[in-house]
Amino acid sequence: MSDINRRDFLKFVGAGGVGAGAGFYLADASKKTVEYLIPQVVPPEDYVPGVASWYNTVCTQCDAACGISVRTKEGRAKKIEGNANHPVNQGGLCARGQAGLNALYNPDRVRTPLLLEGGRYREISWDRALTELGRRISSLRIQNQIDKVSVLSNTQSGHIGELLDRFIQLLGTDHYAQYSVTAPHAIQEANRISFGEPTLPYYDIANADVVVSFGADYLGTWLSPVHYSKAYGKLRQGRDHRGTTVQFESRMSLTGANADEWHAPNPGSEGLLAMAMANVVSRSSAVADAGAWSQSLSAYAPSRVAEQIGIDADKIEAVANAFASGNGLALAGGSALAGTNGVAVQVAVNVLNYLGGAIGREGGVIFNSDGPASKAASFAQLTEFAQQLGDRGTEVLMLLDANPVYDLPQSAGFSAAIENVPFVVSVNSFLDESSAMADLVLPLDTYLEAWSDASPNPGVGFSVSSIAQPVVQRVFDTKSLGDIVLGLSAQIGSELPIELPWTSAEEYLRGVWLDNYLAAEPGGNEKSFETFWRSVLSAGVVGQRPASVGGANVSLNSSATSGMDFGVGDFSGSESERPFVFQPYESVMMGVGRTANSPWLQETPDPLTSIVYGSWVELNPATAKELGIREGDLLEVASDSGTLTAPAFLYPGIRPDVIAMPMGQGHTEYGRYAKDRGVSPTRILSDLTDSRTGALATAATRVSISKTGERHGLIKNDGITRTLGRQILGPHSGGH
Amino acid sequence: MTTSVMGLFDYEDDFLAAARKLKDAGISDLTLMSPIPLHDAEKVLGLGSSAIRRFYLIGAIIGAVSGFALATFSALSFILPTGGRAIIAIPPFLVITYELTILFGVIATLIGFHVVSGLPAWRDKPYDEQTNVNQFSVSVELGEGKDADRIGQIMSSAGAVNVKQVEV
Amino acid sequence: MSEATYQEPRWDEVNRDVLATMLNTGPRYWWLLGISITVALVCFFGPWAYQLYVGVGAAGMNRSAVWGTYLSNFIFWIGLSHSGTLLSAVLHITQSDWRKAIYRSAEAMTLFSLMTAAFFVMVHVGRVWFVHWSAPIPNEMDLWPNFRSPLMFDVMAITTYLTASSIFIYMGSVPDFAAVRDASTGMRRRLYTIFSFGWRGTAKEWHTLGWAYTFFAVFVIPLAVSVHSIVSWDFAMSIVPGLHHTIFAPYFVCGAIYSGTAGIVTVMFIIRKYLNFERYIREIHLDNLGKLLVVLSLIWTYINIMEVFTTWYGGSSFEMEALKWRLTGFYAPLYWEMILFCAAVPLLMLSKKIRCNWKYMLIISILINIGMLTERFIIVATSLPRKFLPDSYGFYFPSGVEISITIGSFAIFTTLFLIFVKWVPSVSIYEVKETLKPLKRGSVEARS
Amino acid sequence: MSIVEKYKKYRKAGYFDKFDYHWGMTIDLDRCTGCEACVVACTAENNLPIVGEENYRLKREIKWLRIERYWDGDYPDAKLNFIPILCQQCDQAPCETPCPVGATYHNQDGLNTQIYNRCIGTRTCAVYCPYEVRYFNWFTYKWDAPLEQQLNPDVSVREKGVMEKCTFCIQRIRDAKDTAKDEDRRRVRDGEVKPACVQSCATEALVFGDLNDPDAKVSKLYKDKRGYKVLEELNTAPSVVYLKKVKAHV
Amino acid sequence: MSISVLDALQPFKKAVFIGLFGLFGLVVGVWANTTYFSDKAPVQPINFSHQIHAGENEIPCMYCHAHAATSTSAGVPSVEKCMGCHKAIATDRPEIQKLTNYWNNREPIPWIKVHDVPDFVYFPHKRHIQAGLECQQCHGDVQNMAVVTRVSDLKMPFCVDCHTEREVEHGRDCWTCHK
Repeated sequence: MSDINRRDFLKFVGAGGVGAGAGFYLADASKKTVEYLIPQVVPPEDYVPGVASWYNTVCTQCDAACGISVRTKEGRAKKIEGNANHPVNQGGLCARGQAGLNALYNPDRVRTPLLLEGGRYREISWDRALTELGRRISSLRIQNQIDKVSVLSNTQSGHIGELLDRFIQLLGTDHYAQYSVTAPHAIQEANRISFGEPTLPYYDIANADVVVSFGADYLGTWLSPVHYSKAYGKLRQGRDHRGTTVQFESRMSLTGANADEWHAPNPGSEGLLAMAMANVVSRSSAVADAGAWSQSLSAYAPSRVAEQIGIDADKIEAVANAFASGNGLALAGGSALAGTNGVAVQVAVNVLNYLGGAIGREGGVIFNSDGPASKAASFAQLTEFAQQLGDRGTEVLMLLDANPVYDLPQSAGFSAAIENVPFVVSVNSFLDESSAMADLVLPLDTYLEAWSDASPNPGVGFSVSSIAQPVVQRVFDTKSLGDIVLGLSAQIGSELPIELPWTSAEEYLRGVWLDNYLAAEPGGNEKSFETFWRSVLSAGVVGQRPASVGGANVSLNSSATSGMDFGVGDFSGSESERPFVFQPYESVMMGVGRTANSPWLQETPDPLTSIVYGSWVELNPATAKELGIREGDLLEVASDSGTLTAPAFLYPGIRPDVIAMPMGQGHTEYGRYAKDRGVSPTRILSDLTDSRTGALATAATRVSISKTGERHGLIKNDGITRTLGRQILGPHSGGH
Repeated sequence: MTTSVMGLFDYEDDFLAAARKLKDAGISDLTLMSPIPLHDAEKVLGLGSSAIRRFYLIGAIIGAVSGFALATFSALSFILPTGGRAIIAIPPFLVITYELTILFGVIATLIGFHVVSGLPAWRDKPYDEQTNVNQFSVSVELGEGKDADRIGQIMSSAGAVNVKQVEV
Repeated sequence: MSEATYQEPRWDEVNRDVLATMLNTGPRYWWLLGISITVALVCFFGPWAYQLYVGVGAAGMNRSAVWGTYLSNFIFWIGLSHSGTLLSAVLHITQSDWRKAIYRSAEAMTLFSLMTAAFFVMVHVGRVWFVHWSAPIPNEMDLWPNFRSPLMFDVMAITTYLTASSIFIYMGSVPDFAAVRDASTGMRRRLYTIFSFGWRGTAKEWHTLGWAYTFFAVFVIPLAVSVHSIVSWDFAMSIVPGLHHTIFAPYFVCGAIYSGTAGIVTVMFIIRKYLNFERYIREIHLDNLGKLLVVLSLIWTYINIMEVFTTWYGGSSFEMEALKWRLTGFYAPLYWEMILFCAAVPLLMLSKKIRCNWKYMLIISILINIGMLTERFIIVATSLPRKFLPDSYGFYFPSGVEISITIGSFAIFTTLFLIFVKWVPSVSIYEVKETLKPLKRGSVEARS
Repeated sequence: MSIVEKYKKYRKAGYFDKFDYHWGMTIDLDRCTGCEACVVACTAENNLPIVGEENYRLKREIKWLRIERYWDGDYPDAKLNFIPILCQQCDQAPCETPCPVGATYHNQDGLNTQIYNRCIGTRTCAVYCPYEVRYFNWFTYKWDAPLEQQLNPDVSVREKGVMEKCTFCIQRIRDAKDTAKDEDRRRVRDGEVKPACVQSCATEALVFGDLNDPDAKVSKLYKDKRGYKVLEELNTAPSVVYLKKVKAHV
Repeated sequence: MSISVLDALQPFKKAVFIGLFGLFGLVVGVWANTTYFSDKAPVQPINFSHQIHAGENEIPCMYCHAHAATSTSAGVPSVEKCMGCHKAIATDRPEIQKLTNYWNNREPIPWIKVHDVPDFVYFPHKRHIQAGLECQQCHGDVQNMAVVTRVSDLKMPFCVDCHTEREVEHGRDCWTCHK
């Protein structure tokens, strides 16, 4: 290489240098990123990394109180499954129950106590928060103005509920209410009238032959869906002969979709229908006073009332006969009980059950569950409560896990009333509509972090109770309701701390259970209790299914139907200008809105429409055709008490004169997943109530619909929901 | 350092004539250059079928074998059953075989071309640029028993427009 | 320049004219190159980079239509690549002289559309940074590609095709590289010396080249046919209604040659016009290609009719649905546009007047390729979203990124072609000379 | 094993070894109520991402198990049918053969498996699958903290450009096998493994088990006269058998 | 003018040499990095010596890594466990005092992983221990290491080769190790 001079040589060296640099960098870049290995400082007992441990507790996503087992690994909850030993759900669990983890790990949870200062929330310590609140309350107490303290709570069952009641009682304020939007007022009232039992009976669907349901969506949302689903599975294929189900409702619910027969009576005529069936049944009824009944029911011969009901007389006859011949079981719920005549309908159904001999019979209605009479306030009472807030000049309003602003129609007047309360405290896991108006927000544990206990109501035919224990360390700086109550009473001072001597909800709970245990077990002592307590915790439930589920024999008051009007109830709005009956229904995913902040549920298609994210208006294709409405057209739904707009969905399973809408969406707060998504149908409901219970008649509003001209494509899974003659549903399943 | 005599021709027939004459004169190592392939020129040099065919054949065979082998052995190196089909599935493997046969065949032919034609020409050779435009040339490398003048004379007699000695 | 006044170029003129296009290029060329490179960067590589960053979700595909424009464009470009080499090879073997003026640019087209197609594979896959796993490279995991997969057929076929056709075009241009070498100086001369392997045009060299070239031609024909059959199998091997047809392989091959030939016409027009090859590329070429196009369009139409007929005759719910959707669904307008451009319009070329008119032919050839582009799109976009379960029926519409990348791909092709024009004689010098009057006493007079 | 033996053995089509287990499922459409509990269970168990409103609108949801709806007739005789569609774990799976890198294959348990970190995302399998149960990660999806604390450590979180599908909760199968080994059992007991969907089903419509075990509940239901396989005519030999819904009237 | 290819190649000679030198440099660079800046033996927050514990004092591995035989992860001893001994033993050493600080502040010790498998790999320690493997087969002779050093990259071939030669049941099935 003669012709290589110094400059070339430098070039070579330079190239070498650059190459070396590059090589060094490459090798560095290809190295693994540093992974740390963080040990426990002090390992909790039974902690094994890489091995899952299961904790049994109780689900509170709805009021059914299913037992759940939570799988935890490295101290984090990974999966919620039904507790196989729990008689309510026997291992099954609904979508909402599964999504409990979204509540636990929700990014929008309130993480520390928040105090409103200068229009903005400031994070403060628990001590500060409780002192602040305690100070205000005790000062009011000292001034004898304790009735200026108002407490509105979500229904609190179990002993924590009792603790709360006790606390309020000691506090001395009489302005205290609990409520639940789904509380079955009508059923309880009707049962009181018919049988003198103001409770929820046990419906033994599993062993019935013909289940006739008047609007009760027992597979989707009614009372205890998972338990009934288990029963349904048994009814269909779990026994020697397959039971049949019939559904009467104006809008096909999940249960209706699965029923062998689905019929849509005129809205509100379910009472008549039940009576008509009772009329048929009474002819062949085996009950003692059947004769008398067939007399009094003569007015309701199917041929006479079929017109008002809107179902052929012989169809009614057929169903009734089937009901009578086999083990018939009649249920009522949903829109059927949500009219102004709800109680009447349930009474009629009771009559039907009675004449069918379903009362106390296996495969029938069994009155033996020791479920407490409902503490839930009715809509009328709540309106009164809101009224009172102003009238008595409430100084401090405590909202315990309650969200009246969203749950109730504007006509209840809560948002206005809360505005005028000087100091509003909201105890809640999330910043929902009501909490957003509060001056002080106390972050509440989710049910997976708190101690409590529960007995299912409606029961399962025998007495059951279970303890809810924390399954993970608290994710944020939150407290359970029990702890807050106890902490607060300590702050308020005077006799409260003496009366409520416990330092924590857990201690309180153990105390109560110990007392009950010692009362129940003659030879019991602290030691044996310890084992009992642990066994309950590990089993997640106490209470065994007896050999046979007998019912207390209750008989129907002959006067039950006296003075009852079984006719189609009242509706707000004139039929002429508001041609459609508006039926909001409890959404399978969102319930009445408490689970709307779960991303999983937001993204899980609605079982019947496959729609996700947002709300929609269901109307019959025929109606739509008439009005020139296509799917996704933005409709304006107007009632006498308001209007809303939502996209249309053509739903083959709904009466042409009925419009239905799912509840649960349309939050204006409540975290990123729920906020500003869809609309809530409750907003435009009239304030009509059931005269007997004062419960809001959600299905008693008439509306008119009109196209806004805009379109808002629905987000849904379904492409074409016809099989196009393909044998997807099985050979020769036909269908086009 | 060799010298060769090069004659340039305007016309194809002159050029061929010169070539033949030289051949008759017992000069065999002629280099005939033309802007286009001329079969007559090849005839003069007696070029029949080319050795390149063997390359193609060998290449194709190697390709076929290695193609099937590749597919087979890679399938066996990790047994991943798919869709209940055979692990060594002949029909699909034949496609691979087919493609590789052609690939190797083509590459072999390329190699063959270089081997047979003696390209690339590493060092300089007698050449006149006009022969790639519109002239024809015959060039003879001088050695013992080759008289430059005589060769030149034969060329010009055949009608060479220009006879020169080229040193490379 | 009409045939009557046509006067054929002298041999030295051939060199001059052809080399002129390489040795002295005006500013117009550089402008064009600059623009097409910019477009390629902005419309293709930009969006692609974005897509690499966020994920393939940047495109409009979804769970029911997991394949989209990227794949349809891939087929289109592969299709365009046919006929280039294939035609050249066929015509070489059948020794039809009219090939000689046009085959170089045609083969170039093959090469570059293949490269563009290869780009689309990269754009299509979800994790392009692992795409080397689909190449048979020995690795420590001793995991190999799955040669039972139609996609692997593709990988092998396209690699082979790319190699073969690049060698084919290179071999053909070695003597011309020599010509460039002789006409140039300095660095360019050095480069072309290397490119041409020091070619002298000796009888020996010509002889070997001739043999080699013929062999290449012989390989390339079955290869080209196999390549597009295999591309069609990517679809036909699936059981998707509307794709699972035995006729797909011939359908694709014929379609490919069809669009390729049309492409040649377009390219021919441009070269002839902007590189002043009026004297080399002439009505005769247009005429022959026109005839070829008519024949191909007829075959193509026939296959299309057969596809519909067999489906209708078979009458399976799945196939019928797919067909109905294709003929009357959302994309029906595209379908009928395709029929119009690819089946109806070409029939105009039955008249010699139109066939021999550059302007008409340009328009027709472009229309045909638009039609073929949409054909590929329809195949993908109407079948995949509607398979077997009606409830899962979906819909596909390309996103902005996809459209932009589609446009960009044309820019890539143009860029490559412009570079080719600058570096390789776009008309084969020596083979044109073969078609001219031989330099024999009597046949031509001595130069003045 | 010599190359010749190997050749002889692997030349045959079909499965050259009997499946160790042959996991199968039956879905009783007469029990299924379409309540979607299984869908959420699957989401929770397998770290399925939350794709968000816009992606859902584009039909890019990821639900390894979905419930399809088919209407019969019109009002007032409208009838709605539900059918859960999950990967049918076909023994002659059309989706397996076309994968160029062998990221999806049939393992010795009769499972149609997908190796996420081998996938290069050609999406061919999804095209070839007639049941459309393969789902593609169009983006790398994020979980808003602290939601990520719920992620199941036994299932890897998939990155963008990767195909994913129902695995019959293979991580649970694996755990069950581990337990069996720890207890010196060769086989997993019937009912010991329950995929998330099966476990959550309140009506017990879904039954899961080993088809090689003649006494397993699933094997018995497999022979039920109502049983059929979806798109059987495509000869994909699914491992999932559906029990046809009973049509009845009072 | 010359038509020789060699002559034509002359000017490219230097470029080629530059390329070669660059390549050579690259190799050197990679080598240097991997040899002298290797992350095989990271610097730990506390300079813990397995040699003293496992080697000289012959504490069995599973005394500290208690879960190796029963769980997927071997488990790293809790600070409490360390203190169990070091409340009394060698309390004066600076490293032990570091430990004591951690303990007093109730802080975990941020050990750096030496042997680590990617997230998509399912590696149950218990299966391998129960199969009779020695810890050393993957982790090397830890008892002789003052500073723990990675002895095997734990890449796929490492696992598969062992599975193959020990003829592990379904040892070459992807889902045996991947998740």
